[in-house]
Amino acid sequence: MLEVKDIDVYYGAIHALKKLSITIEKGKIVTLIGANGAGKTTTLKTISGLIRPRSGSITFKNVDITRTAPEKIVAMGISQVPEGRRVFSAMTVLENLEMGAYLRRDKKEVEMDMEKVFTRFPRLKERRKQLAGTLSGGEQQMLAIGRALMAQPELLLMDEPSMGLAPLLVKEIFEIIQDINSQGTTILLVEQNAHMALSIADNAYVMETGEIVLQGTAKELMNSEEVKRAYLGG
Amino acid sequence: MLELAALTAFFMLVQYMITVGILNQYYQINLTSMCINIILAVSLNLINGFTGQLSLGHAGFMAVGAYSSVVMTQMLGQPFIIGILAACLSAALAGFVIGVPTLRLRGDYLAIATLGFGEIIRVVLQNIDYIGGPAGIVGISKLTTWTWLFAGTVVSTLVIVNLINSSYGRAIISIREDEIASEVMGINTTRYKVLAFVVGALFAGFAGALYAHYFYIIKPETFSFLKSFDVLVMVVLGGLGSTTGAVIAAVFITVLTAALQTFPAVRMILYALILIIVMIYRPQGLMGNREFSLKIFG
Amino acid sequence: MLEFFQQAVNGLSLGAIYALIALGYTMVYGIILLINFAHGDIMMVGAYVGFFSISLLGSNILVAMIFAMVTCAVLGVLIEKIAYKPLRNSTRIAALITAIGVSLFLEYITIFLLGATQRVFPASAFPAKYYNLMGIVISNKDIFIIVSAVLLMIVLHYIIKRTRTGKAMRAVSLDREAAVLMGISVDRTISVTFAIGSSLAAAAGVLVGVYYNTINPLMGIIPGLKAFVAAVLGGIGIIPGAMVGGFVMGILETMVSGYGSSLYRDAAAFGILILILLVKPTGLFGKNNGEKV
Amino acid sequence: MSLLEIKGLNKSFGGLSALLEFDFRLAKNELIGLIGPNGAGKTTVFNLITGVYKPDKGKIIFAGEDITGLPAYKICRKGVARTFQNIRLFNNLSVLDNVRIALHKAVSYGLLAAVFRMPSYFAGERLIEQEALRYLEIFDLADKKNEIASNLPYGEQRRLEVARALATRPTLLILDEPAAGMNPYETQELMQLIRWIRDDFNISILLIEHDMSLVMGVCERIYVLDYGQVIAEGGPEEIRNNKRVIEAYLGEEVG
Repeated sequence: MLEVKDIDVYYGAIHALKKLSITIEKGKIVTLIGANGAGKTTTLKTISGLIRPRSGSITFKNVDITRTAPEKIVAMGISQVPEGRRVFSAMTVLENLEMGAYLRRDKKEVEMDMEKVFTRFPRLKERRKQLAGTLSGGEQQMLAIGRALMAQPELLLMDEPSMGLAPLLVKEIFEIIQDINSQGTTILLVEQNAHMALSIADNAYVMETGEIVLQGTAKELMNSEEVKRAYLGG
Repeated sequence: MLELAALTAFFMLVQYMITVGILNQYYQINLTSMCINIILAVSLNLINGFTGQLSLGHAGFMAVGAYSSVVMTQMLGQPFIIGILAACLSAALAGFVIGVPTLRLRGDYLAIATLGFGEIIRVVLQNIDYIGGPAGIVGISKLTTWTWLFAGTVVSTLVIVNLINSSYGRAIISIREDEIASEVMGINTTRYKVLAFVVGALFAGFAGALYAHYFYIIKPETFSFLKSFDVLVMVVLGGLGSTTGAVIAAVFITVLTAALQTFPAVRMILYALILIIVMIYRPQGLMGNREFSLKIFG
Repeated sequence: MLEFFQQAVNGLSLGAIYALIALGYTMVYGIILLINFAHGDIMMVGAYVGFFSISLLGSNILVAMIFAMVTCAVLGVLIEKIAYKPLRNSTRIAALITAIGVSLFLEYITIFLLGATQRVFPASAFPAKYYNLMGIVISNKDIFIIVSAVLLMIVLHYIIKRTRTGKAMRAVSLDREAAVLMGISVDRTISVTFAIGSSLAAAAGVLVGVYYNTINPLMGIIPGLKAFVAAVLGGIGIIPGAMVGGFVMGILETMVSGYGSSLYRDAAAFGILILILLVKPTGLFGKNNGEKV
Repeated sequence: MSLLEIKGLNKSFGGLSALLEFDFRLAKNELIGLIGPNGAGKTTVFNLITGVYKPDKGKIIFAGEDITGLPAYKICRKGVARTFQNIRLFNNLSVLDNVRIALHKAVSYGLLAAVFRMPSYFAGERLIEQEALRYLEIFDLADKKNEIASNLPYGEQRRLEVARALATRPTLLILDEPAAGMNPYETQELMQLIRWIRDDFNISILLIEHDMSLVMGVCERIYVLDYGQVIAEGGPEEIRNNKRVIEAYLGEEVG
C-alpha cells in the first residue's frame, strides 16, 4: 500500500534520514520504534508531505506522492495523528472533528462518522462543546485520533500516541489502535514504548540515527536483545 | 596613515572649493544633507543592523538634539560647541529613558513602541510654546560649517566602527545573532542593547544639531516618523549591519533625493520599492555585512 | 454628566471605525504574525474607491461601500501574494520593513496618480440630520456608521465561527502544521484572511469619508496606527479584543479631545500603546506564551 | 561538598507540570548523565539551572551560592556553561568571533579604551585572540577560524559550540544532547572528548543524551527522569537493570 524507497532528508547540515525504506501492506499495523532523535517523526512528516526528501521516492497505492502537496496527500487517504496531539486548543471538540473532515463534502456521511467517533470516545461526546485546550492529556489524544479518523483514512500515521500518558491510559489507547485496525484501516505507528507497540503490531522497523537498523515481524523483534540494546545501549 | 592623508586632502579640497565658490549654494546644501544623512544612517545601523533591534524612532532623537542645541545657542546664547554637547547628551538621555523600558520588547513590538515614542516626542514638542509650538523656531543662525560637518561625520563613523570592532561590539552583535545564546555566554544583553540604543540616539541628536544650525528653521513636523523611515531606507539599502553600506546608501539616497526634488511623490515611491525589493531579493542589503576597511588609528 | 454622555456617543462612531480597521490588523497578525503596516492605507484606498463610485458613477453610499470592499479585497490579496508571501520564512522584522514599504507605496502612488489635495466627500451621498435624545445630539451619520460597522462585525463573527473557511482560518492561526495535516491549504486561507481584513478596512474607509467629510492620500496613517493600538490593546490576534479595543480607543480619543487638548489626542493613543506593551504586551484578552528553547 | 545541589525544583508551563520536586546533586569533577523519555523534562532542568527559565519553586545551589532565579548571564559568570539541543551558534559570525564572544566576560579594557583605541585595547584584543585560538586549537578548529559558523559541517558546529562554552571558563559544563545527529563513529570520538575535557579542564560535566551507549559508556552516575520526576539514580549497570527504567523506556511488559 505504501512504499517508501531510499529517501534522504536533510535539515540544513544534518542528514536526518539516510536511504530509508519502509513497506506497509494493506490492513496491517506496522510500527517504527527507536530512541529519541532517531528520525521517526521526520519519517512521518515526510510521508505526509510536510518535508520534502532530497532523493528517493514514496508511492501510495501505486501513485508517486513524493512531491505531492500535503493537502492532496490527505485527500488520497493518508492522515496523521501528530506528535504531541496538536489539537486546535481554542476550538471546541466538535470543531476539531469538523476540521478533520475538512476536505469531505459528503455531509451525511460526515455526520455518521462523527457519531462513530463519539461512540468510540463517549467522553468526547460529553465534552463536544468544550474547548480542546481544556481537555486532559488522554482526552486530547483521543480527540487527535478522532480528528484524524474523520478524514476517512486508508492509512493512519500515528506519532507517539502514548507520549505523556499514564500507563492505564496508554493501554486504552493501544486497544483503540487495534480496534481501528480491525475495522480496516492500515496503521503506521511510531512509538517510544517498544513493548506496547510490538505487542500489537504485525511488522516492525527499528531506527537509529536516521537509518533502519533492524526489521522483521513484531514477534521476532519482541524477544530480540538487539532491541533492548538499541534503547538502553550495550 | 594613507587613509588619514586621503581624508585630510578631501577635506582641504572641499574647503577650497567652497571658499573660491566652485561649490555653489546648491551643492553645499546637498553636501550638508549628505553628511547629516551619513551620521543618521550609521547611528541607526548600530541599533537596527548590529544589535538587531528594529527602531523606528530615530527622528525623535534627532528632534531632541535639534531643539536642545537651538535652545542653547539661540535662547541661552551659548556657543555652538555647547549646543552640540547639549544635543548629544539630551538625545542620549532620551535614548536611555526610552530604551530601558522598551528594549524588553521583541521584534515588531519594539519597532512599534519606538515609533510611538518618536511620535510622542514630536507631539510634546508641538505643545511647548517656549520653542514655538507647531510653528517651530525660525531664524537659527547658520553655525554648521564644512569643518563641523566633516569632523562630525568622521568622528561619528569612527566611534561606531571602533565600538563594533571591539569586544563590546561583538557582545552587541551576538544579541542580534542569538539573544539566548548570548545571555548564556555571560553577556548582559539588556545592558548592551541599551548601550547601542544610547550611542545611536546620541549621534542622531548630534545630526539634529548640525541640521538645525544649517537649515535656518526647525519644526516638529520635520521630525515625524517619515523622517525615521528615510533613515531606515538608507540602512536597509546599505545592508543591516554594514557601516560601509550605510555610508554608501546615505550618499546615494541624498543624491537621489536631490535629483528628484521636483517629484517628491516619485521619490517616496522609489523608497517604498527599495524597501520591498531589497527585503524580498536581497535582505542583506547591498553590502551584506561586509565592510571596506577603514583604518586610521589601526 | 450630559457632556460626558455626548462625548461617549461621539466616540462610539469613531470607535466603530477603529474597530473595523483593527479587525484586519488582528486577523492578519493572527495568521502570519505580521503587523500589516499597510492596512491603514488599504482603508485609504477604500475611501477613494467609495469617493469615486459616488462622485463619478453616482452610486449610493451602500453600493459605494460594497464596491470599495470588493476592490480592496482584491488589493489585499495581491499585496500578500506579491510582497509578503516571498517573505513567509524570513524574520518578522524583514516582513515588517516590507510592510512599511507597501504602506509608503500605496500612499505615494495615490499622491502621484490623484494628487495630494484633500477631496470633499460628496455631501449629497449623505444629507446630515440630527436627532435629540434627552439632550444628547446624535446625527444620522453616527447612526449609519455604528449600524453598518456592527452589522459587518456580526457577519465577520458568523464567518469565523460558523463557516468552513472561517474555521480553517482559526485552525491555521492556532497550529499551521496541524492544519496542513487536515488538508487545509495555508496559502488559500491566508489569501481569504487578507481579503476579509482588507474589505473591512475598505468599509471603514468609506465610513471615515462620511465621518470627516474629507479624504486624502495620507488619511490612512493615523487611523491605521490608532486601530493598531486598538488591536494591541485587545490582544493582537484576538478578534473580540480588536472590537473592544476599537471602541475603547474611539471613546478615549473623544474624551481626550473633549476634556483635554486635541493636540494631545494622537500622543494619548501612543501613550496607551506603550503602556500596554510595557505592562501587558499580550493585551487585555491575551494569554502569555514565552519563547520555547 | 557538592558543586551543584538542587532541592525540590518545580516548573510548570500553562498548568502542565514539567518538573516536580526535582532533587539533584553533583560533586566536583563528576560526570553525570540525565536521561529519560521524550517530554520527561530534561531540557527544562537545563534551562532552569542556566537561568533561561525561572523556577516556580525550589532552590538551586551552585558552589555554595544560591543561584535560583538569577539572570542567565550572571549564572554563566558564576561558572556554568552550556550547549543547546539544536545548536545555537552565532551563525553569521566567524568561528573565531564565536569563541571571542564567550571571552567577553573577562574583557580587560574599558568601553572608552575601545572607542578611542587606547593601548589597553590592543593589548586586550591580542589576549582575547590568543585565548580564543587556544580553544580552537584544542578542538581542531584553528584552521577554520575565519569560516562563517553556519558554513561548518554539522560535527564541527557541535565542536565549536563546546569550545565556545568552555571558553567561558566554567566549573560546570552542561551538554544538551551532544551526540544528536552523529553516527556511531563520531559518537565514540565524542565520548573520548567528553572524558578528556573533564580531566583536562578539571571540571564537572552534566549531560542529557539519548544515545544510551554514550551515556552508559561515559557517565559515572545517571539520573533517570520520567514525567518530570526522578525515577532512578545510580551507576550505569544499576540503571541498565533497573525495572522502572526499562519500563519507562520499553513500556510495561504486556501479558
